[in-house]
Amino acid sequence: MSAAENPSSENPRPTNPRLAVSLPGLELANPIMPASGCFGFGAEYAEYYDLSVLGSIMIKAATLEPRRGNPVVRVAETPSGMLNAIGLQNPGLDAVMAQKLPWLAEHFPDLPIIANVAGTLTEDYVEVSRVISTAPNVAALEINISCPNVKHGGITFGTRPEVAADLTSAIVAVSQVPVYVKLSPNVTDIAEIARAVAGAGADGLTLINTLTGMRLDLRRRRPIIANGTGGLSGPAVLPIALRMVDAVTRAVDIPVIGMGGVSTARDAIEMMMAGASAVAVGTANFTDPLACPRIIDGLEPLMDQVGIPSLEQLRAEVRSDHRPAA
Amino acid sequence: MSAAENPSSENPRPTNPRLAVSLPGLELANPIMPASGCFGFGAEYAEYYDLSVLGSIMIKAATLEPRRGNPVVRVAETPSGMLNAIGLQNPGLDAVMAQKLPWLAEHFPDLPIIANVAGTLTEDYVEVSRVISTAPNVAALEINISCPNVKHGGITFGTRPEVAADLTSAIVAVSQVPVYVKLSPNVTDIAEIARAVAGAGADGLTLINTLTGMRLDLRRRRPIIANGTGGLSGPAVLPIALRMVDAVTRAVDIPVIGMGGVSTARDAIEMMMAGASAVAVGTANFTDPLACPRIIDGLEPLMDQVGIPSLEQLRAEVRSDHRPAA
Amino acid sequence: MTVPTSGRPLRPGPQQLELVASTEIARGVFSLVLRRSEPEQAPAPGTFLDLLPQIPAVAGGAAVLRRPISIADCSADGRDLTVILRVVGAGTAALVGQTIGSPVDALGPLGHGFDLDAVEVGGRALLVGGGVGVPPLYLLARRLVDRGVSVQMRLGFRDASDVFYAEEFARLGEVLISTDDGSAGVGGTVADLASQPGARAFVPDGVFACGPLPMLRYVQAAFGAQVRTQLSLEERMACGVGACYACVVPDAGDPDHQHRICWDGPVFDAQEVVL
Amino acid sequence: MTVPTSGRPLRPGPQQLELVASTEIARGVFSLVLRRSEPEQAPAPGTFLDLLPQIPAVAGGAAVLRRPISIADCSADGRDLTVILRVVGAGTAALVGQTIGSPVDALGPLGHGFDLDAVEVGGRALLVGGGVGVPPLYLLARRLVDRGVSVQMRLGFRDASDVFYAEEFARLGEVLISTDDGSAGVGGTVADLASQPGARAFVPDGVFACGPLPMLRYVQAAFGAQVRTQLSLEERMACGVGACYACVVPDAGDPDHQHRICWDGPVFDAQEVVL
Ligand SMILES: Cc1cc2nc3c(=O)[nH]c(=O)nc-3n(C[C@H](O)[C@H](O)[C@H](O)COP(=O)(O)OP(=O)(O)OC[C@H]3O[C@@H](n4cnc5c(N)ncnc54)[C@H](O)[C@@H]3O)c2cc1C
Ligand SMILES: Cc1cc2nc3c(=O)[nH]c(=O)nc-3n(C[C@H](O)[C@H](O)[C@H](O)COP(=O)(O)OP(=O)(O)OC[C@H]3O[C@@H](n4cnc5c(N)ncnc54)[C@H](O)[C@@H]3O)c2cc1C
Ligand SMILES: Cc1cc2nc3c(=O)[nH]c(=O)nc-3n(C[C@H](O)[C@H](O)[C@H](O)COP(=O)(O)O)c2cc1C
Ligand SMILES: Cc1cc2nc3c(=O)[nH]c(=O)nc-3n(C[C@H](O)[C@H](O)[C@H](O)COP(=O)(O)O)c2cc1C
Ligand code: FES
Ligand code: FES
Repeated sequence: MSAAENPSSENPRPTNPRLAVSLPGLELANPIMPASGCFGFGAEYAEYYDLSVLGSIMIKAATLEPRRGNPVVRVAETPSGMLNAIGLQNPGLDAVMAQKLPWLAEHFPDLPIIANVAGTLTEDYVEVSRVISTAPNVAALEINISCPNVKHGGITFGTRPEVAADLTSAIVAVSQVPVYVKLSPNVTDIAEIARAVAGAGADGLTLINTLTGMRLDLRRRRPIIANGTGGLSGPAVLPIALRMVDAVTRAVDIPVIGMGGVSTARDAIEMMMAGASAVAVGTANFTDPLACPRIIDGLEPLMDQVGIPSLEQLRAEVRSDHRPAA
Repeated sequence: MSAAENPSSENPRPTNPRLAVSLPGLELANPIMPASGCFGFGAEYAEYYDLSVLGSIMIKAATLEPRRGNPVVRVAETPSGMLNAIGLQNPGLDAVMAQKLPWLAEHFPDLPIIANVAGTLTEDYVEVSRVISTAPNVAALEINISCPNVKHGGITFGTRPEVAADLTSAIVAVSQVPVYVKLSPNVTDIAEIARAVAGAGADGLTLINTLTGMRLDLRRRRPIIANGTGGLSGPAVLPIALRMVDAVTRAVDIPVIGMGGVSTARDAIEMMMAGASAVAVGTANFTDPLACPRIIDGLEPLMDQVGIPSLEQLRAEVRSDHRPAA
Repeated sequence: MTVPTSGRPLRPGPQQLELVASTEIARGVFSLVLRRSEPEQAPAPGTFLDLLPQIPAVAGGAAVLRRPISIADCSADGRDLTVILRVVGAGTAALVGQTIGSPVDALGPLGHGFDLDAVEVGGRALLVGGGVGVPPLYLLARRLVDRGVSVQMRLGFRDASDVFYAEEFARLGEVLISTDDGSAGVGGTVADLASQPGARAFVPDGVFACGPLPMLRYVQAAFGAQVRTQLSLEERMACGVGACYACVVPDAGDPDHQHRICWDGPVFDAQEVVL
Repeated sequence: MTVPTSGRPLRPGPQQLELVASTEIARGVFSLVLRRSEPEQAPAPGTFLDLLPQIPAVAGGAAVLRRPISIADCSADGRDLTVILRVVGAGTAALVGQTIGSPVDALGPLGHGFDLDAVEVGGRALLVGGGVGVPPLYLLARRLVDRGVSVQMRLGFRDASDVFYAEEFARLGEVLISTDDGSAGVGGTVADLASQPGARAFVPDGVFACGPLPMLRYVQAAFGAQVRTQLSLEERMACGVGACYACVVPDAGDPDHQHRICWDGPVFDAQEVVL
């Protein structure tokens, strides 16, 4: 349903039972949502289309204090992908609570928001989670555990099962809304991390975050990205994301929001066939600002073509195949 | 130097000091070689150009017994990449020794060959390595440690440092030629594996092997590849390969042959700038059968453009930057 | 060394062919005419081009694998090659959507085609095709007729809107058509055409087939033991030139061996392969 | 909701513009004319298009990021947009290599352009450009002259083979040219042009600049404190629409804040930014 077809503001989110998805904390009109960091806090893309057509928005990571982020160059292109090292630039928790979330609530009152949470200490994560989960339009949290943990010598929370589990339970204890933990793909066994996080009480998982990559500038003989390495995203990572969503949904019972390289309705359906209950779209927004509505509009025609009565039925079918290991 | 420009068979491998690379066991006229599994045993591409223009050839994996490989479908396309699950189809060690290697020796007598070795038991690897290292044109071995190890419950040799190290030292003990170990990228910390393998006596490393991925067929609702998952290769993985080559060459002192997504001379120079001493080309051969000579021809013009006097000098420059951690 | 180890001249690498015509000849099926830069030897029927599409980012991004597409026809001077392709995914969509005059990156002709000598001059050849297995049979039929062989075509399609080249084939010999839904020709598959009077009257000296696996299995079973039967096979390919072992089919003669469809085929004798 | 939250009409998404002309106007520098499907409002000088190139697999594969390219000129009916681009990598190479008549995927015009009101009617505007920073100054010069502002251009290039649009600019005002090697105009950079008689005689009421960072720093230092000076900045971009925070430049007024070049710029007042 594109903005043009839905000019009525009285009933901005008519539910289409074929596309609706029900997840902990989230009653989604459709499974498509922009991925965190790829859509700011919505205002810029609201110039391009009515955001109320979206299933949800995963807003940009909030940290306790404002962050200026990394020096430029922050992005580099790769074949069918990109590297980024934005460095979590954000206006800080207070500004997100006072301006960004109220702006979304005012303009898109029925749109459930997923708040992405980042930090470098467990305490930061817990405090941001506690506060942001009280915002009226925040329906769920997404915990970005790919940040380096200063207490554990800079290794990322997301690469050690026990560290990830401890962080999860600390956040679950304070959050007013369901907690989704966002997994890093830079690990030998993602299912192991998924099991640890699920065991610690996460309501759901989101994956994949970016893969670590590098590009070099031949003339300057050093990395293009000022930070050295950056996170790889975009269509290039789609097959890795699909494999990991498949592996994780076979390993745990909690729902997964899948992401990584989705740029067409075909990719989104494929992600759900791999086990995802809903699908986030990141880099594709940059190639095409109308990527999300284009994908949403493409779902039903494709479902007709390949014989999927409804996404709930697809999920049930996939779930019966994806039997978690005992 | 393209085949057309070098019709003389009297001096088939004139050495160009700008491009020459000297590595344990390998005196390469230039740094470019086809990657294992992407070039068979050379005969097919010999219909397209004179293989003596290559630096070397990494021939298809040999196992002790012939293998039929996996059922079809064995490949699937991904954005800027592909998945494969060929399943090590090969005629077995005896046929490689009796036919494939002699054919190469007959037609390309000066071309040093790197023999790729695979197996499922340590004993298989050791036996193949012992025998194949005696072939007159085999200048080095490349040990594919990404195969599942039946003794260790199916985990791949390449994901556990101690398992990888044990395999390496067993092979080094029997090989007549230098041993390069091929690392898997499907790990949390590739530098850790590299250190273990270097410590066990490997003469060099090659990386990266393929990343595990999946694609699904929307109509049949199951993976396209009959095997379920497949190995991702092609331009999509280039930034991951560069990051890993950078990380590994900072961690160990032995030379690295870099691969993963290289399809242009630019990519090859970038790989060497990340720390690789030579560069293998896999999937690009499928897009363009003349990929390797095209890349070789492109090296010198690009070196002129970006001011690289010779590859040896580039290596020295990069090596002084890449100081292995103490 | 200017000739490869095989002793034949070196094969050409990818060429940029000019797209000179693109026509929708059935629903979602396009005929493209691709012009080589100069007249060249006409390709053998049953060989294929391996085309590299330029897929836009919003349609899923870059292709690194070529698309194998059979050569359906060839101009008298050998310069213009016709291919007929059905849009099934992003690659075929990109190919048929190219601007006239723009270059199409093509490798080939590749593979080993049909053996025309299988049917003697004056003999009868039966050509069985299904869907986008039909195109290579057109160049084959032309060449057989040129040789003085009489041909009968049995062609299967999904429905009437799917049928193409019926008239072109009719100029060369008898054409029997089946459609799944009976909206054109006989309802059913090409197997159901065997009971037609025209078919029963035509006892072939050789059979040539290209199409979906069930159809090839039928042809293999129905004719393979009686008469020389050649089948053109399909499989997902990567290299297209025999190097990667993606496109294998088991060898009927040796359980340890598998043929490569791109290199040893795509045309095989029905008795060589296990389908 | 048919208008966005800003109250303005919704912005259009990517459009397929028709490539109607492509000309090499200096060594490796091409002017492309891109035709919109219908006449539209003329873009503001200093705004840019974000073009998505189709990079062939053998040149490194698919682009998912667009290429920001300034609008250099615009036809009277607003339909034809001229961009001038230097081939520096695979994306620009693919764009200039497209077949005439083929579609170019373009987003925009994007960004905030130069403020023409900075110079009063009858006043004097100095336009300083370097390399591929020169193109947006052409549409700017045309618009300023239309307004009744007199313009002087100081343009820096690498060498004589690199110079473009000198005659076109000369129709609008005085043009001073520098080249690094002195092979055209004055040897040195645009800074070295300041001592030329023509330059010393021209006291600007406003300065407009676009070019490499060292040039912008010079302009900022030389003019920023005296006269309203506008700088068009460049940075690697991802979204091009302000959402990803790739393209930031520090805010001179607030150490905690960074401007987004694609969204708040690319044109900034010299005093707003830390270069
Ligand atoms: C020897 C041979 C000859 C062929 N001749 C014709 C022809 O004349 N006309 C025609 O319409 N089609 C023909 N095909 C099938 C054609 O290759 C596929 O329809 C085409 O590759 C699909 O590409 P796509 O990008 O549109 O589809 P996608 O499904 O998006 O393609 C994804 C990948 O799968 C591969 N693939 C998908 N379907 C097939 C298939 N059926 N066979 C092989 N690879 C496939 C593609 O090449 C690509 O690598 C032939 C196939 C072979 C092997
Ligand atoms: C606002 C703005 C206006 C511009 N206007 C023009 C113009 O009118 N004419 C012109 O020739 N160039 C202009 N540029 C520079 C132009 O965007 C780059 O030269 C182009 O993106 C290079 O693409 P490529 O694929 O050829 O090079 P590659 O180096 O292969 O590109 C790789 C990636 O880096 C990015 N990139 C590389 N160089 C630059 C750069 N200098 N600025 C921004 N991104 C870069 C590319 O967009 C791409 O994402 C402008 C840049 C900006 C930011
Ligand atoms: C520019 C950019 C910024 C990102 N910022 C964040 C972030 O702040 N928090 C987070 O959890 N993920 C962040 N991500 C990761 C994405 O949310 C997503 O997991 C990843 O990009 C894979 O999806 P894609 O391939 O569709 O882009 C960012 C990605 C990009 C490209
Ligand atoms: C079809 C195919 C078969 C391969 N077979 C082998 C193999 O037998 N042994 C091995 O070590 N690597 C094998 N590889 C991995 C490649 O050698 C290489 O490491 C990988 O493809 C990354 O390089 P690329 O991106 O240039 O293809 C294979 C890759 C492909 C695509
Ligand atoms: S496609 Fe590689 S062997 Fe046939
Ligand atoms: S490019 Fe995304 S904010 Fe400017």
